[in-house]
Amino acid sequence: MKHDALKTNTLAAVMIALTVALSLLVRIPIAGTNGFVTLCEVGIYTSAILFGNPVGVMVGAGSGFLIDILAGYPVWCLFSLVIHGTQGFAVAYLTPENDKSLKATIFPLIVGSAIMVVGYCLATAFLYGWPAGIASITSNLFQVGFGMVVAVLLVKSLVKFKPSLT
Amino acid sequence: HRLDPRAKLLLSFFYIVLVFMANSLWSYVILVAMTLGAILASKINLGFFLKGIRPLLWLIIFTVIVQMLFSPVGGHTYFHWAFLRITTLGIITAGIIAVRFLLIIMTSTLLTLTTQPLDIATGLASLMKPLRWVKVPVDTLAMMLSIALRFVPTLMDEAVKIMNAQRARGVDFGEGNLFKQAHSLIPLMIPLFMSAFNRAEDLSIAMEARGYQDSEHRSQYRILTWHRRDTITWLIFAIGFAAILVFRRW
Amino acid sequence: MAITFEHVDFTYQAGTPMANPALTDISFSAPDNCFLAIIGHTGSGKSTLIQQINALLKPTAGQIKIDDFTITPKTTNADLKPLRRHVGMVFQFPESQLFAETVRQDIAFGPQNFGMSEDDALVLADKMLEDVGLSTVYADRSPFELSGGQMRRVAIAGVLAMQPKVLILDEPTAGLDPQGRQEMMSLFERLHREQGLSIILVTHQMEDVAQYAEEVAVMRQGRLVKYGATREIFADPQWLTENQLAEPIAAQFAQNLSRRGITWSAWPLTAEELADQLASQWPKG
Amino acid sequence: MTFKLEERGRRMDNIIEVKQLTYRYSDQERPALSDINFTVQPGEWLAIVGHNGSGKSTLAKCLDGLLPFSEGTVTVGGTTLTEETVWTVREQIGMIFQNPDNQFVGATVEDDVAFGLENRQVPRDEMIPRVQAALDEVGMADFAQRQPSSLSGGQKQRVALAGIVAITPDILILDEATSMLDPLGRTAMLKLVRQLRHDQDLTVISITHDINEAAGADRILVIDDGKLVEEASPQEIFSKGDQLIALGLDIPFVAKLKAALKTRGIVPPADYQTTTEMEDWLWRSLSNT
Repeated sequence: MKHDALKTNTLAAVMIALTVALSLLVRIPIAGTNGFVTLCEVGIYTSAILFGNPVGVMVGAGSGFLIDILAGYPVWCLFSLVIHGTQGFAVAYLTPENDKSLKATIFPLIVGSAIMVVGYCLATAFLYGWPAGIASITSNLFQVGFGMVVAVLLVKSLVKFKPSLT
Repeated sequence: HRLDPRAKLLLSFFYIVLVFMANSLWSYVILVAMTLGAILASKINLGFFLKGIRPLLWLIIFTVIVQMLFSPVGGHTYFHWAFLRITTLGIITAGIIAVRFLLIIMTSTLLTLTTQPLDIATGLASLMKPLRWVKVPVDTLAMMLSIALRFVPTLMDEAVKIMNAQRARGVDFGEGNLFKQAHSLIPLMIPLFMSAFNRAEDLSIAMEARGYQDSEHRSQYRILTWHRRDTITWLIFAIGFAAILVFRRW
Repeated sequence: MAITFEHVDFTYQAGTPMANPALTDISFSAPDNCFLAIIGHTGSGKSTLIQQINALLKPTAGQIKIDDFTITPKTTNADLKPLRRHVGMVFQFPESQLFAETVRQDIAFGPQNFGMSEDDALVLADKMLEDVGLSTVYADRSPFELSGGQMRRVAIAGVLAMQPKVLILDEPTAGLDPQGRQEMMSLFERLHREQGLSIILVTHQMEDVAQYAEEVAVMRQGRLVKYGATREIFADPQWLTENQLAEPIAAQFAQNLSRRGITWSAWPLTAEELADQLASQWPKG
Repeated sequence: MTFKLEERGRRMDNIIEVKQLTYRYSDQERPALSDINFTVQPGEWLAIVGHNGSGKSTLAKCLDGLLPFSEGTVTVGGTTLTEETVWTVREQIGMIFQNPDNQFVGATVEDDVAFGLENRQVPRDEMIPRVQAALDEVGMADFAQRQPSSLSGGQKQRVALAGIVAITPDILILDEATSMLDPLGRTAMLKLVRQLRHDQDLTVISITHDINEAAGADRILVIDDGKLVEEASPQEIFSKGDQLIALGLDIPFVAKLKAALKTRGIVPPADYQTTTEMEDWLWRSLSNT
């Protein structure tokens, strides 16, 4: 009477919803610029580290897609689906299953962040030319950096509360 | 604008390709005409479109200026200093980029205002159906997207509630440097994640109790119907596409 | 702390096309050390009203005075921190705000945000845990290992640890079993009586209102339609029915008996009061 | 002990039989349920009470095969619950859970009502009238296109009921389904359940703390610490007065009043249970002077 696939799928769906909700709700301005940081990476990284794949890739792709649709950038939704999906997949794939410590997750997080920054740089350059692509790098670096810090802090606590997660 | 969401999704993807392919004056005239035509057909107040442009204004200006300063050699040179120069060709390229920005923003706004997110998700799932042949669980993904959409407002409400509770306990959200802000988010994020895990667990039990086995063996209540207006819009776009290819400078 | 509302209006998303008036012209004055119940249907503005008292929402017009503090539409967040320390807020299902690694750390979180040293806060946390009726053996546990009822007590201890003078409770017994409800209500009653805490209780439980509240505010569609002593509010059964508010069962019972000709010196609101009056009229022998 | 159905002489086979059911959560030493035995007759309304953590909800989940118990048997409508028969058993049971938010699957009201039908692969042409009829039945037809976030908790639970009406099960299990609702929502929901039970010949099992909900039942089971400790009619259970709190129920007003009178030296007769009976007695006693 077990139904593990359903559990995984509902978990991924709710984590997508959480990532989207946080991204739409919390926007932290970056001092000195008129850009802002969203919490999209926090949801993707935390889900990917805690639950591995397929949750990681689903949360990345699903939330990337839905955020763009809900926030008013539908033209971007397919790019985001691919970029965030790859990002989530990479972090989930590279994180060891039974070690969620900072040491074990820092490399996956850096790879995931690089994928996101480079991915959006290329997509922006494709649409608007290379100056716009390069301009995207700074704000995206803030975004992934912030996401990594919060995700690491969060994972540290969540692992303790739900020993079953690891 | 009551097009089938599948038509809209395909068109918007197609549109990006078009914007990318267009590189001559005439091709842009056609694109702008098509976009304006779509906007007029939607009968939406132009103010909304201007609102969509505002947040990206600085990025557009920055891109245009940089694009101009790093002009390629071509046409008349107006200004030259070290490796910076402004040329006719550069101005044209910058102009094209600015137009691209405006077109894409307008199309985005148009889509957002005329389509329910749920329809876009259903549309995406429907378009992905051929992927079934390569064993992609398309129906499961569609179901998940729909559940995710359904939970977004619920979790937003909950996030606001927890933020208020922690604010009442003296947390200052949105103050201090980025690291401080990251720290202040923890009392919000931990309860929110824990609650999301519980919701997912409850939801899977409820779905099972309601007879859900897997997404492949189900009938569909919500279906999309392809109308004649979808075909007509497609034809218009196809003609536009052909025209742009003709006027494109190869 | 005495609380005074003067012509308070509140509109969600004021100035946008989605503006949605939630409170209209609210004026009342609750004395220091009060036990005030706020009743009314879901959506009548109760929750919005209490969030004004610790300025999580600021009025769009009018002002609120809480002792020396005055909240106006122009009050800035920096001015509000001292106020929030004095007005403790227990939200609905407050167990959803727990986050720290141990129960003790969670309770100590609020006081530390308001400038208490970590050591002092942790000592205080143990005391608060006992105050809400939990043994200190729970202090080192993770809050997520506790039962729902215990989690709620920890959350309440976390608010009490800020040593507020006013405690706002938004349906604090929702979802608890009857025993849990009873224990929770007697906890608040004790805090009110022994520590002189002002209590503002939002509830649907008329029996609790009848038993504990000294004053009642009745909300309807964002307006304060009645404010007065508990007995006054329940004295008019017809008005209550018109406003779709239930009477306490004792009052309904007394009302049925009065139709048969039994008279009451004061309207009984609880089984105890009813029994008192019956006993005084009881035929001797 | 007598039950209404037996009195009427239309005794039928039990619709649910639970024998020696024991369930243990994998991370806990003590069983959450131990050696539970009971039966339910068709058309009966059975209330299961007990304080929080007593194992009531675990029991409900076991009946629907949502938790894999290792010892004992559960038979529903003649089918013994096993891994192979679980879907046949679930066909017969509609379940409503405590939190209205966590069981709403569809993105709109009508999608949610259709969810159970989709799972049963009902053709679309047949689904449309059934969804409509179910929404009519619970009075939510005007809300068909609405999204769950715009509904109150009570409305969400009514949509959940519509989802169950649409699949026409024999048994309805309410797992503290009214505990998160306000009094109006709760009354409306109970009224609706009574009506549905009547219209559709449902057997109802309600797990509850609410005294009004329990009062409507034909029979009450009391669970404490994972064990079935009592099985009786509401009248018998409610006569327990103060002890009810320990069982996870409120004390009925009449019992409270009797206790209060006793402390004042007035001793009411033990057998008066309803408010009307109590009223009559008080009036007679007072007017005899």
